Amino acid sequence: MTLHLHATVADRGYDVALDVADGETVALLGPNGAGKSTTLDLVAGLLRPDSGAVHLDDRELSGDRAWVAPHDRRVALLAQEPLLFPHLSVLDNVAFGPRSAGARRAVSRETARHWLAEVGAGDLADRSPARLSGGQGQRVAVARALAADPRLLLLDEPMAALDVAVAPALRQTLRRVLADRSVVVVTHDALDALLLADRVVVLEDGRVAEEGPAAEVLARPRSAFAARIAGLDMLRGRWDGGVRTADGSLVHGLVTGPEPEPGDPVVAVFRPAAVAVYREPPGGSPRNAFAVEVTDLEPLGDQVRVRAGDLAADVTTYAAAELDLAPGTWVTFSVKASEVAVYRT
Amino acid sequence: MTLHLHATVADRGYDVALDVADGETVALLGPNGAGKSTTLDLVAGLLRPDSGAVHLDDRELSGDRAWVAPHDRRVALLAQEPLLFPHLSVLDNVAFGPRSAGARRAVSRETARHWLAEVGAGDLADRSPARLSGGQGQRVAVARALAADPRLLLLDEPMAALDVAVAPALRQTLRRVLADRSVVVVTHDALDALLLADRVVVLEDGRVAEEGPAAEVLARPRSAFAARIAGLDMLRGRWDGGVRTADGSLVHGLVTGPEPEPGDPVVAVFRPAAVAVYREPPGGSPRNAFAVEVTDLEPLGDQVRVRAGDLAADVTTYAAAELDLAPGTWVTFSVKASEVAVYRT
Amino acid sequence: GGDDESTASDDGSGITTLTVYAAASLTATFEQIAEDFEAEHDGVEVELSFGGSSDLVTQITEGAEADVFASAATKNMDDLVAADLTGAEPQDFATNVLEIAVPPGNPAGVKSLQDLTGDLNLVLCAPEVPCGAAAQKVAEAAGVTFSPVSEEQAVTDVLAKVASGEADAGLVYVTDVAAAGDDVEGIEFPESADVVNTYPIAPVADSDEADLAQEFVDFVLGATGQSVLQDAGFGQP
Amino acid sequence: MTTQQRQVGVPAWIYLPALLGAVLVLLPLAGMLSRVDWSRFVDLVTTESARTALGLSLRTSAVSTALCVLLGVPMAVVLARTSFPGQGVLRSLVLLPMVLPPVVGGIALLYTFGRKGLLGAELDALGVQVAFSTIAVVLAQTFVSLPFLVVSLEGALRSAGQRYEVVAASLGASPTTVFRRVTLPLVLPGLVSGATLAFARSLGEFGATITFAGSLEGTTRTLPLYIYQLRVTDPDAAVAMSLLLVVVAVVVIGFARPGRTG
Amino acid sequence: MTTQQRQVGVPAWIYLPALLGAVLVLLPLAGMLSRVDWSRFVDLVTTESARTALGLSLRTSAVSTALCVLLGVPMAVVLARTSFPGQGVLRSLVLLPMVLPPVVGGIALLYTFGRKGLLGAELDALGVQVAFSTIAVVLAQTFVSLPFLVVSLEGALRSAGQRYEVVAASLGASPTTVFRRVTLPLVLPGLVSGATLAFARSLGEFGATITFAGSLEGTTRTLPLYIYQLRVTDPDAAVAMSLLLVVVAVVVIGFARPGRTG
Ligand SMILES: Nc1ncnc2c1ncn2[C@@H]1O[C@H](COP(=O)(O)OP(=O)(O)OP(=O)(O)O)[C@@H](O)[C@H]1O
Ligand SMILES: Nc1ncnc2c1ncn2[C@@H]1O[C@H](COP(=O)(O)OP(=O)(O)OP(=O)(O)O)[C@@H](O)[C@H]1O
Ligand SMILES: [Mg+2]
Ligand SMILES: [Mg+2]
Repeated sequence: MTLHLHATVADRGYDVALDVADGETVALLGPNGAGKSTTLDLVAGLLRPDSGAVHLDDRELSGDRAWVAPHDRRVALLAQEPLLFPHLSVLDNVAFGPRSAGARRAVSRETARHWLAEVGAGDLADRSPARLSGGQGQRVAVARALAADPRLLLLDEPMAALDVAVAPALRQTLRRVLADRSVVVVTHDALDALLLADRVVVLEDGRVAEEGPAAEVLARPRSAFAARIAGLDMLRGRWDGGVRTADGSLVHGLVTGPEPEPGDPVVAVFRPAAVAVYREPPGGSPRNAFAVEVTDLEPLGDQVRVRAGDLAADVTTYAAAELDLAPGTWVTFSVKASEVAVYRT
Repeated sequence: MTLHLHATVADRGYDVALDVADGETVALLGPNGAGKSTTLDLVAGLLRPDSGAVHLDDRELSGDRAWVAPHDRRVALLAQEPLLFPHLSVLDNVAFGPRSAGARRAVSRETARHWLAEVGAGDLADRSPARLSGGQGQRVAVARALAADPRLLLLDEPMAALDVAVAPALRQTLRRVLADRSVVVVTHDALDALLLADRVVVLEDGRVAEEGPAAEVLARPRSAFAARIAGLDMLRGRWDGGVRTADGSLVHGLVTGPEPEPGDPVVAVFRPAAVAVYREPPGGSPRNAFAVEVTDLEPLGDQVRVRAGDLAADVTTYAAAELDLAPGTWVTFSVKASEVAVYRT
Repeated sequence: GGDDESTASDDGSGITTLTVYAAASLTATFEQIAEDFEAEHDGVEVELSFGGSSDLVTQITEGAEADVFASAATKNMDDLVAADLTGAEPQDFATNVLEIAVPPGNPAGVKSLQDLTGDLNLVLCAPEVPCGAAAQKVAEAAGVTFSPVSEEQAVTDVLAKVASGEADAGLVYVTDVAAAGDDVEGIEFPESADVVNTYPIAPVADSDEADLAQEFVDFVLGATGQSVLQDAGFGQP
Repeated sequence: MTTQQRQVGVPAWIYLPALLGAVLVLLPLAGMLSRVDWSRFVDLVTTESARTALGLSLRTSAVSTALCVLLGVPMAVVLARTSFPGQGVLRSLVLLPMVLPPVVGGIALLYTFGRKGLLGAELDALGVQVAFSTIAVVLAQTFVSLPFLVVSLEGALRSAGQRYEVVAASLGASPTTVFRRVTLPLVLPGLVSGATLAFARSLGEFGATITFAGSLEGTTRTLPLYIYQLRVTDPDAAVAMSLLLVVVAVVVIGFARPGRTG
Repeated sequence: MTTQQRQVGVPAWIYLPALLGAVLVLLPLAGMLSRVDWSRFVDLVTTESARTALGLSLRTSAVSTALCVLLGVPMAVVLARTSFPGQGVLRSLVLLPMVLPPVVGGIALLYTFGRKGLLGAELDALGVQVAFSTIAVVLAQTFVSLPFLVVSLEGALRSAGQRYEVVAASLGASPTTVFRRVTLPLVLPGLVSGATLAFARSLGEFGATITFAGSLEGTTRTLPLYIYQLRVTDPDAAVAMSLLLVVVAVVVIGFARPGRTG
């Protein structure tokens, strides 16, 4: 199954091209309202593009003239809301896909039981959806989508509302199940993207901001959002022997990849753990220092993440206490040039 | 505002006592189906307890004879589903609470605009809820609950579906807003619990599994779920000079708190980072070693989290590669007794 | 096979069905007559369909398989004749005159036609229906003008309103007063003789049971039929 | 929202019975049309009496629809949103005017509001005479139409569920506010179709009116009564007036067509 | 689920108009009850003719309700779930039998299926006579009842929205499967109340039946026609039979009361 989508939806400011290779799992990342669910709706046939087309293998699903009805696409969608059929039991909800594909009742129920067990909801089979908790409903919805055995699977935040006790197990299940399928999965979690997806596509404002192999995008992000989700600091600017940011300061680092020309758009990326925090501007070796106002302190295991707008620094709890950090404090973030990766975007 | 709840709901196997002091924020943690939403429903008056009572200050809200209607409780509930009124604009949705409290239209709208801006959804004011993305809807729902200016605020997973770009900002907002209010917040995220809550209550199977100050519970969990959410390893057993687990092995560690009597229920808690992983059982100083089967590998920054059932060990990516770890591999987890905290539960 | 049952034919069980369409005001009398007729004719069952005379004419014109039609007014029978749907010359079999109907006890103290012009709730038939037309003629003959509170579409509606005490008086046929029993009291008035309503009867054309239909017509005109009709207050034509 | 609507088709075969149903309803209208004497049509429907009857019909139907909404919406809410012993029986009883042949309904009204009826003495004491007045027409129409509004609205209320009402209450809205700002707007399509049903039923009401209110031009002779009367003397005019009624109804119903949801 | 139901009250004042409405409907029934001659009641309602009429009414109403469901459900689905030019006009036209005084409806049917009607020649050629047969009764009842089912079901379909249908389609369900396993079950309360309306309307149908089908015992004389006729000869019996109709209706409606939803 290969998917090729290139579509626009005018009133959502959406214009995206997306390809999914046979057996590939693509993770869609992006801020709220970026167009992730819109993409899935277009592929599932719940939305008609204003222009462009959707192809599955060589079949045109949506296009100027073509239109394949949703049920004919063999594309299963796990939407952002669970939307379990209220009049069917949990078991019959999950058996709905197999039944619709023509399987006999007993067989479908067997399939349904299997998938319910996979998502750790085997004991809920006879419940009515109205009597499920939020997370239980989400798990059943995941099972229902998987049981439909589609050629292309679309998952919109499958791990939302799940507790920490089942999340790793379900992630494992998904990883096994999605391995040899074509899948598009929407997530807000870098870990899910890394573990489940071969490739990552980052959407911003209805456009593709960047894409590439999951590990690579998260290790060396080119878009602010990808940096954010990967937990990296990013500064953006033009090449001028270093990265000249909009506010005029120059950030030094090690250039990775092709040497940029002066004026080229470049980014400087570094790990929050590589950032040192000072009350007074330091002298000495680190060549990059930024005066910033602390906006937020977050505990992170035995460390503290110090946020200052888009930048973050990880310091030990001890250091944070000694520095007497609090939101509103002005500090200097300092990072060694050797810890900063610079590359063209 | 102080809340006192002690209630049972027979057909959900629910029996919980919960107190919230004036101005206190309590985080409710627990697995899916533990009874978190049920607790909020009981307090909000959407569910009548089978027995027990709910008091807000000295007023009996629910009880054997007493019953205060939901709208009279001044308790605002942000439910797990956003449920924005489909026939009202986003602005009017948020203005609904103030309007209901008797504010004039213009004033309510002003309030609504304020809260929309707070959650980063100021530009969505004139939209219809049908035209929002999942995360946008969630933010508007949060704004709507905050705008109702209740005496007691109940939030069911307020940060669900939010992207990484707004989550920290919204967390900050909530932190500020919730500071001087009585709040119960349901979350699956340790960070939210730590940052937003004064106290944490862990529910399991409709019962209170443990409670205490947020930092303390997460640092020294007594329940499996709290350990899980805090990202700590936990083994449970009876005191026998060490922790005698169900499978008979003895775990040594440093006893914290009162010395347990033989046979007392105790737990052994340690950080995954303190766990070393070997292909062969090691000799030498660490006195605790467990043969386990790897179930899962998760990248964690520049480390890898090796999961083996309920236990986890953090090793460097390099070490993981060298050990040739994969799900199904049998390895030995080893942890020094000095890294293990043992205490009565 | 609902359509079979309504036809006037031998349905194989040895029973012959004769369908008689009769004006609503003939309900009680024709039920009696039909019973007597059946008693005299073995294997014959008379099906009765009652309705407003004009409705019945419409139905017969639209194909209802009636064998006999008994009308409450000459005009409706004339319509049927004009449509060429009568099997033989219509014959008058009864007459009827108006009477004042008042609720039991006569609360408004009505004694004559002239009393009806006073301040009371008078209900009449609408001028378009036979009893209304008759009432109008009576009024003209007596030189009075009525101001009714309602102009009803059917005698039964007038009767119902009088019987319920809602109306203080109404103008209906003698036979209606008789049929209503204790529910209303009748007050005769001399001017009624000026307006006599005649009831014609005729077999319907193309009847499968033409002979039997004619027999029924004759039976109505005969001694048994006439005595039933007169017991109910009808006059002889 | 034009090309972008969510697209789930209806089964293709469903058009066949739908078409059959439409034909069943439309054919008799065509049959009626085929009998209209077009040359006299305008004259027939604009006579003084016709205009009076039409005006009376429209006025009384509007009033009784308003009454149905005022009384029926609360009834539907109570039936759909509360539960009390005997509710099932009450629901059945409330629906009765629908099954009662209208003439019988008229008799029942007479037995109640008539001079000798249950409330006769009380009403007399108040100096109110209901029968033979326009009030009686409105009463008869309301009596027969009310159940239609109640039933269809109760169905809509149950289908809509209570989720949003729960949210509104938890935001501090009193039951009245919930009712006004959440319940009503959400079931508006159901309310509109219920009111349409009630209006249509009132407009066509005949049996109860003639039995309870009588038939007097300008006071109680509504269009259906007028048509019924014309039928005897001037069938052409009756058909023409029926057609007029149809046109009026199409305009009214078309005007109040159910809105879109979600 | 007894004490634990979600609890959102209805406004207290709403009971007042609801009560008023209930009184308006129930008082006439009480008025009727007050006139029943209880000593003769059982005798009156168990005569041969009464039983025949009741049986015929129940049978024809059941058939026409079935027809209404068969034709009306597809019509409601097409109206609620598709859009095509002229849909608004079609909707209004389909609702027409509701506003047409039943007698006029009967005339229209006669003009269509009668000997001289639109289809008269065709039907004659087929040897079918529709008018004045039991088929005519069913046709008349279906004609007047169909719009009630269509309107209330369309309202329910619109209120329910399409969200679950969309999910079902994306799980591979064909439109037919979606219709059968999702759409229908979800609007079941609406369908039940629609069918109840249709059945009730059929049971009480009088004007169109007497005009189009006539009044022949065992064939076309349904209970309302029988009551109408009794009214002339035996008013007591008419009241008793009306009461019987009421009881039958209460039983039927009570039996088919709308189910609960989420
Ligand atoms: N039905 C709709 N009609 C019009 N615009 C819509 C509709 N649904 C969403 N939008 C808008 O389209 C854009 C993309 O929405 P989409 O639902 O695809 O976002 P998303 O990436 O899934 O976000 P989230 O992470 O919050 O779910 C947003 O600006 C949103 O407001
Ligand atoms: N309406 C209901 N009727 C009966 N049982 C219910 C109902 N809703 C939930 N339950 C059951 O009650 C228990 C508690 O559910 P609750 O919704 O409180 O869980 P929760 O802690 O909020 O879980 P989650 O994290 O998944 O939202 C669960 O076992 C659930 O299946
Ligand atoms: Mg989305
Ligand atoms: Mg929950």
